[in-house]
Amino acid sequence: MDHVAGQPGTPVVELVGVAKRFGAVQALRGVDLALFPGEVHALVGENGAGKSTLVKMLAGVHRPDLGEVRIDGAAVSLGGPLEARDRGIAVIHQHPTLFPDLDVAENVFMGRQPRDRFGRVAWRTMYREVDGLLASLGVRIDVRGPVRGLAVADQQLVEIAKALSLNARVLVMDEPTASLSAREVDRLFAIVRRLRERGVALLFVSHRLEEIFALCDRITVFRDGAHVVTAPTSELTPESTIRQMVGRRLEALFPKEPAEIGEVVLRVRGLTRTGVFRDIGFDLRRGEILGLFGLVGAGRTEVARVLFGADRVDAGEVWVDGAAVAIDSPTTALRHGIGYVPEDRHGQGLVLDFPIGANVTLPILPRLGRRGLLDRGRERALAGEYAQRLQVKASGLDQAASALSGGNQQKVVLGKWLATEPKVLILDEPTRGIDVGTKAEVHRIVSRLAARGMAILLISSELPEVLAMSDRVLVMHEGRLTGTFDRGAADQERVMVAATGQAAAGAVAPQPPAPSIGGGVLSGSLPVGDR
Amino acid sequence: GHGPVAARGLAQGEDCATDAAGGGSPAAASPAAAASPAGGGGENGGTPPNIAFLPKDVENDYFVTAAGGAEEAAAEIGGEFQQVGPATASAAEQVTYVQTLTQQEVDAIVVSANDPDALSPSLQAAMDQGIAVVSYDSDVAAEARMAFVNQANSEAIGRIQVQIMGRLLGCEGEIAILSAASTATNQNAWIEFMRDELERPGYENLELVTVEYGDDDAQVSYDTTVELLTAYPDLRGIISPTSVGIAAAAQALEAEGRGGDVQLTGLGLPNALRAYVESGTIEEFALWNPVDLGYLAYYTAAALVDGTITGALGETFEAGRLGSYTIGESGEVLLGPPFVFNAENIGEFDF
Amino acid sequence: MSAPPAAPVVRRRGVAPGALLRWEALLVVLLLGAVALGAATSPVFLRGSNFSLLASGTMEKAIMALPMTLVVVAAEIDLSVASTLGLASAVVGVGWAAGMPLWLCIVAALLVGALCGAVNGLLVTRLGLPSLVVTLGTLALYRGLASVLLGAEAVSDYPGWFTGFGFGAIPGTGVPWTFVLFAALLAVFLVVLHGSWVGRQLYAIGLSPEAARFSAVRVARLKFWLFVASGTLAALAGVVFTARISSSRADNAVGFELDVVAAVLLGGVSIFGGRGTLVGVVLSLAVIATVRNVLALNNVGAELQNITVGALLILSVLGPNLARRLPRRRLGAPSAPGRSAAPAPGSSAGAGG
Amino acid sequence: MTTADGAIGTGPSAGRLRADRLVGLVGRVRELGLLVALAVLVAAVTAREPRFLSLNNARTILLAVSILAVVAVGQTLVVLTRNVDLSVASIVGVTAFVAGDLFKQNPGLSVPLVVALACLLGLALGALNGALVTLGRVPAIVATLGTLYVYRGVAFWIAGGEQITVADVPQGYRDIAMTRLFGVPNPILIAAAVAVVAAYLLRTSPVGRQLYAIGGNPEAARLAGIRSDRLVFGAFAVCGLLCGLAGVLWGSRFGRIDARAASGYELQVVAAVVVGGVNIFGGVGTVLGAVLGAVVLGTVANALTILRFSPFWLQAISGLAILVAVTLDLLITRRVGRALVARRNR
Ligand SMILES: Nc1ncnc2c1ncn2[C@@H]1O[C@H](COP(=O)(O)OP(=O)(O)OP(=O)(O)O)[C@@H](O)[C@H]1O
Ligand SMILES: Nc1ncnc2c1ncn2[C@@H]1O[C@H](COP(=O)(O)OP(=O)(O)OP(=O)(O)O)[C@@H](O)[C@H]1O
Ligand SMILES: [Mg+2]
Ligand SMILES: [Mg+2]
Repeated sequence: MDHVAGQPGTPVVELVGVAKRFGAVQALRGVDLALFPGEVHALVGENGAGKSTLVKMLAGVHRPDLGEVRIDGAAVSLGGPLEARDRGIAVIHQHPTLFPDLDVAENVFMGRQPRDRFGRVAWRTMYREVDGLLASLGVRIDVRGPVRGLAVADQQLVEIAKALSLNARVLVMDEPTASLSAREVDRLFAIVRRLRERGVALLFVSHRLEEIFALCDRITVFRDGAHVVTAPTSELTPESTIRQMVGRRLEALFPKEPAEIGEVVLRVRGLTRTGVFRDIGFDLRRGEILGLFGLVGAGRTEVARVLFGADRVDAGEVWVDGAAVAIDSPTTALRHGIGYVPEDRHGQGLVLDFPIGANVTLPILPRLGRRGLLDRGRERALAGEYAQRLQVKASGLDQAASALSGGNQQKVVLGKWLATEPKVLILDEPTRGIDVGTKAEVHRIVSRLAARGMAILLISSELPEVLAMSDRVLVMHEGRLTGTFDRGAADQERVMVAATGQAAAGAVAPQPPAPSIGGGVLSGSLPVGDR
Repeated sequence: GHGPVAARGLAQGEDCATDAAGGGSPAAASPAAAASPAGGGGENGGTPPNIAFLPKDVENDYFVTAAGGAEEAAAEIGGEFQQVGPATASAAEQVTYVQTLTQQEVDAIVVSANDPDALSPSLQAAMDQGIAVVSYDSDVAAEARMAFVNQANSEAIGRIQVQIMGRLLGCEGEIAILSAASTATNQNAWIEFMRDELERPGYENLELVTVEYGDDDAQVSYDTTVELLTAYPDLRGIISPTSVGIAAAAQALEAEGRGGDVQLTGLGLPNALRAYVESGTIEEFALWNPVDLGYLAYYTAAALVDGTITGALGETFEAGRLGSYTIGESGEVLLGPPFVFNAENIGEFDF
Repeated sequence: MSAPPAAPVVRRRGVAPGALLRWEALLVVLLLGAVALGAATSPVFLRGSNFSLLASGTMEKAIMALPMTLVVVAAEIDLSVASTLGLASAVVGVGWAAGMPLWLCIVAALLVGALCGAVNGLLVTRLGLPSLVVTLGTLALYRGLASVLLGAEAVSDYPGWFTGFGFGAIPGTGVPWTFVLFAALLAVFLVVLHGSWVGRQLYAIGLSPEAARFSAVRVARLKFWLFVASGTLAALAGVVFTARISSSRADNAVGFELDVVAAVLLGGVSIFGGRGTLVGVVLSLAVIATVRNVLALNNVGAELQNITVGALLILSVLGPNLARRLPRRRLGAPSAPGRSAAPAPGSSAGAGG
Repeated sequence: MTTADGAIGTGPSAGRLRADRLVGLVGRVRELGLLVALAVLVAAVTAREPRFLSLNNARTILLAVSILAVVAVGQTLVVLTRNVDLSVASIVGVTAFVAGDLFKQNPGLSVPLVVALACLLGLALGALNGALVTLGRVPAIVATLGTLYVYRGVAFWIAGGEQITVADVPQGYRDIAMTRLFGVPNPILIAAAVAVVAAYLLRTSPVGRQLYAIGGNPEAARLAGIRSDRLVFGAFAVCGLLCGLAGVLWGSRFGRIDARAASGYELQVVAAVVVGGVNIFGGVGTVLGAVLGAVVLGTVANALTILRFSPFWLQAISGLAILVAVTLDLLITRRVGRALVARRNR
């Protein structure tokens, strides 16, 4: 392998020719990777390229089928997470691995709590240390409170504190920034840089290329479980990296097709869920992509859940096609033609153990057969049609959804909702954790759907995506709408100002400009609010 | 030695009851004079009988003891004996056992029913197949068996316990009954007669305050006893017509330091209660000899199998060392009156 | 490469067909083994009348096992079935004793059973309490109500046609009437679980209640009706039981719930939901009934029968597990140790309502 | 490292900190709620029947639940790890019978030896459960449902219809449950000691904390390097040990033992644990709660007798009590939790 100039000495950790197979999936096919002290090493690749598998190997969770792990040049067998930790490897996993009912400090120190001289847990010491750690991350989280109920970002920060507390020689981070806000990301990066100066070797997995180019010294690209290239950041550009990742040239990332915007399909006024969001109102029209931007925790998902009937609302009204509706369950939402692609693919989007086909047809099963019986022929045909249309990469409709890569899983979820032929489709972070190639595909699909007249509410934390894809952008901050921008008027800066709540007073109208479609009943300042 | 059959220790005149007639003391339907020790069946009837006992449950010491008598009889006749049954008293399981025994084509089924009606169809089916059916201890519907070996009639059993309690308390005070499961048929029959006995003149001051159920479970019986003491501070006596209940109640009284203060009587087995009789927690309790019950039931079944009797009124047969018995009303064979155990005589028994 | 539309069938169960076949094959082997043992050790085993005995004694449990299978597939459990049975039996008894026509008593019992199920269902779906806890409470409650209704009484003297139904067989065939009833119910449940969208949704609920809810599956409603079905059929089993032992008592069928759950689990239904088939459960019922029958015919007492059933239950899971583990040990990522009772904590979130 | 120059969490800091403290309280609130319920219950019953509130009756109640409490402590350990042990009653039964049988077969055997053997037997049976669950990967509910039958069957097998009566065991054995210390019966003291030790260890020992971690998130526990299998095995073994101890108390207390001893007890044990606020899905709950749960159930049963309810109502009302307790617990927890979220987001 090509050692890069400027990397002194031996690597702290080295993976040599490691391979890993899960059933039919060859997750890693003999890859090499070396981490040197004092470097931040990026690992990129499409969904399912094998990044997390490699991370788990370093964490002692998986053992390689072939090849070996070397630490300080000597081959070792990492028998379990404990062993990896003892050898100085700390890992922040892609999905938070916390204990919801234990307090924050215990979460950080679980399995290695400080003890007093009787061997008891030294609670005070523990609280003090964790307080210090979180302070260094610039967050205020009560270390005595349970993790349950913390926002996702805070949970991620607890994860980070946990890894930092190990004072490890190697720090592996699998998409640590996926749910962090820009400020938190900045702070994390500052810490990463400090650790680099101290000689820690860092492996950084992310789909956000701008972060990688801002932070990392070297980049390794995986494709389909194989090593493609390792090079200093200076020798690569985002474009070339993407090309290496997907193995082909990429068309436009945000292919927005022009669409004819029609009448209002979904009208929302004064939507309030106490303590979560307040007074949300907007109109969504045929053929329109309405972006909903905000920092993590702004309450966008909550709004979507309410519109989909997954949560109850305390006040507010919703009209579909001009008729007031009460959406009390996802089934009602489905009946009114509202579909929802949730942000939590694994928990909410898919029945992971179901095959692709059964996932696609799950919402429409009652319509498919006659007298309650299943019509397997129709079911297969329909599932096949959508799998085909969305170009799901799979060995067949029988493949379990769990065996698909993240991007393909997302396509299955999309296919599931397209099969219901919705009027309104709510997409919640449809491209989070999805590689660039698939992302472009998803964008193209969304764009084409809008062009065919579907009304789309696109929730995303990725500003470029929102700006490029949306006809209009709504911005939320701490549970309130703080801005509405037309496609032309929306630029990065103004949207961010709204999203961080700096625009606070009156700079933007909390309600959309009153469109007088559907009789104009709802124009002007509306009698919205609590009732 | 084997227990005597006559009611010793209870003299007629000591009852609280003041009425002359009354349902009073049990008729002394005692066996005829001792006869030939060898049984009536075996020799004259070809192959030795294969007789199965199906008690309410096979874990109850009472039935285990009775099985000993049956085995003794089997050995005398040269017949086969087996005891099968549910681990806990369950009518439904007994039905299955009856059916299984029917399949196995035993010569006779001797059953103590958990439910008089539950077993009827299956027992009738068994009789249709030519199997002799005898009930003992707890009867089934009359048409579902050929004979019922009654340890002592319900009336006698019920009344004698009240009579003992009356005597122990000098005919006055609050008493409670601690029964087995609320659904136990023979318990309920006895309790009816207890109530009836308490109606008689002379018992005006003996007040039954409650009937509780210990489910034949040591823990439940124990806890219930203790709670009774709190709920009824003036409680003077407890009657527990079940061997599990009386033992648990005795244990509870001793643990609470109320032994002798609150009188306890009922039905129990000498071995299980010996310690309490010796410590004075129980002065007297009643029972018949379960060994003899099993013994007689086996002989009755054997006599039915070899055709000596058919279960008709007035038929007589020999029951080994117990002598000769006569079939009474509706196929009933009465072992004899209950027996009262106390500190003086308990040493003579080992079952 | 994209998925060809004509790809192989959409599997109806959330489980690899191979694993499924293995399980059911295992049960068939067990069944054949038990039959062979019975034929070898008892001259009466293969008689028609013995089948009648074997079948009739197990029908109440079999009837309750049908909805229980669906309940467990949906990652819930109903421990109150035996108590519901007892309560239904008590209702029949009280009604009959009060001079109501028997058919009316039966209808009333079924309604009460449905009501019992509805109470379970409401507590589980409305409040989001774990079904294990709810039905543990109603286990005591319903049994207690039965004993309040009947007290120390037992009601019997049921008409001949009724007890004949519980006890007798179709003339000349040895096939018990109750078996006919069960077979009819089985057919219905087979269609519901394996041939209808409701069944598919139940598997989805069992595997991931959250994902099912977000796929517009009416999780709470389905679960509610599932409990109602369970209660109703438990009541029906109560009627059958009453007929078979021609007696209503407060303690009828105490402890049956564990036998029913054991049969369902031995049938290969995962306690975590989402896996298992009715075919497996029926096979498991047959295995248990046959094994008990063979042992009973050989005069093996109930205690050893219970040991056998318990051991079968453990071995049926342990055996395949050990076999699978031997070659796969190295793969790491073993399933989380002992996840026990049904679904994950969040599972009842679907009940939000 | 640097100090924070500003909070970037999701909410304003001061309010959040206070709110989070309250969340911490919820854990304690669960037991507090139960205590309040118990107090209300006692007050209501006393109002109708003053005799209910007496030292004597308190002793009666505690004595009646002491064995249940010992087993409930063991069950709590298991349930915390997201498992369940349905075989507890069978273990109690087997050990109670075997202990008595040892005396019966070998009169003159030393009491401490028999007690130790019974506890060891419990430990072994619990360990077998643990092995099935951890090594055999049999779901706990399946494994222990199986051993519920098997252990009980073994008890029947050993007993063969025999009973142990008071006459079979030495006075020294009976004294274990019969003697009192300062007027408090031994079983209560033993149960209290078991509960206190278990509660202390669960709170202060690293292993105790790890049990919570395993139940709270098994996957995360594995990643944290916790040897889950070993601890789950240990929890089952200790539970078995406590069942063995309970078996000794059982035999010593009731005198008469047959193979059915304690059958069906598992449901009461699980009920006590659940009423005590221990989450049946693991990770949440305390020993104190479980013991309180047992006390509440025992108090209800006691109150019904004291209030001279018909015994036929007893079971129905106990069932109702279970449902009411878990429902109240849920509503309280939910309300507090919701208030907190709302506050946090302000
Ligand atoms: N435990 C597992 N069992 C079966 N297949 C697995 C398992 N873990 C990973 N895989 C499969 O291995 C492949 C590589 O997965 P991995 O999680 O390493 O990808 P990744 O590069 O981290 O993707 P992403 O960017 O979506 O996180 C995928 O096809 C995935 O489905
Ligand atoms: N599990 C939870 N428990 C309590 N509160 C929560 C939970 N999840 C989210 N919240 C609160 O709800 C609000 C909005 O939630 P959420 O973080 O999902 O918003 P969002 O704008 O959809 O962000 P994103 O989708 O980027 O995660 C936040 O203030 C958060 O604190
Ligand atoms: Mg990954
Ligand atoms: Mg969101």
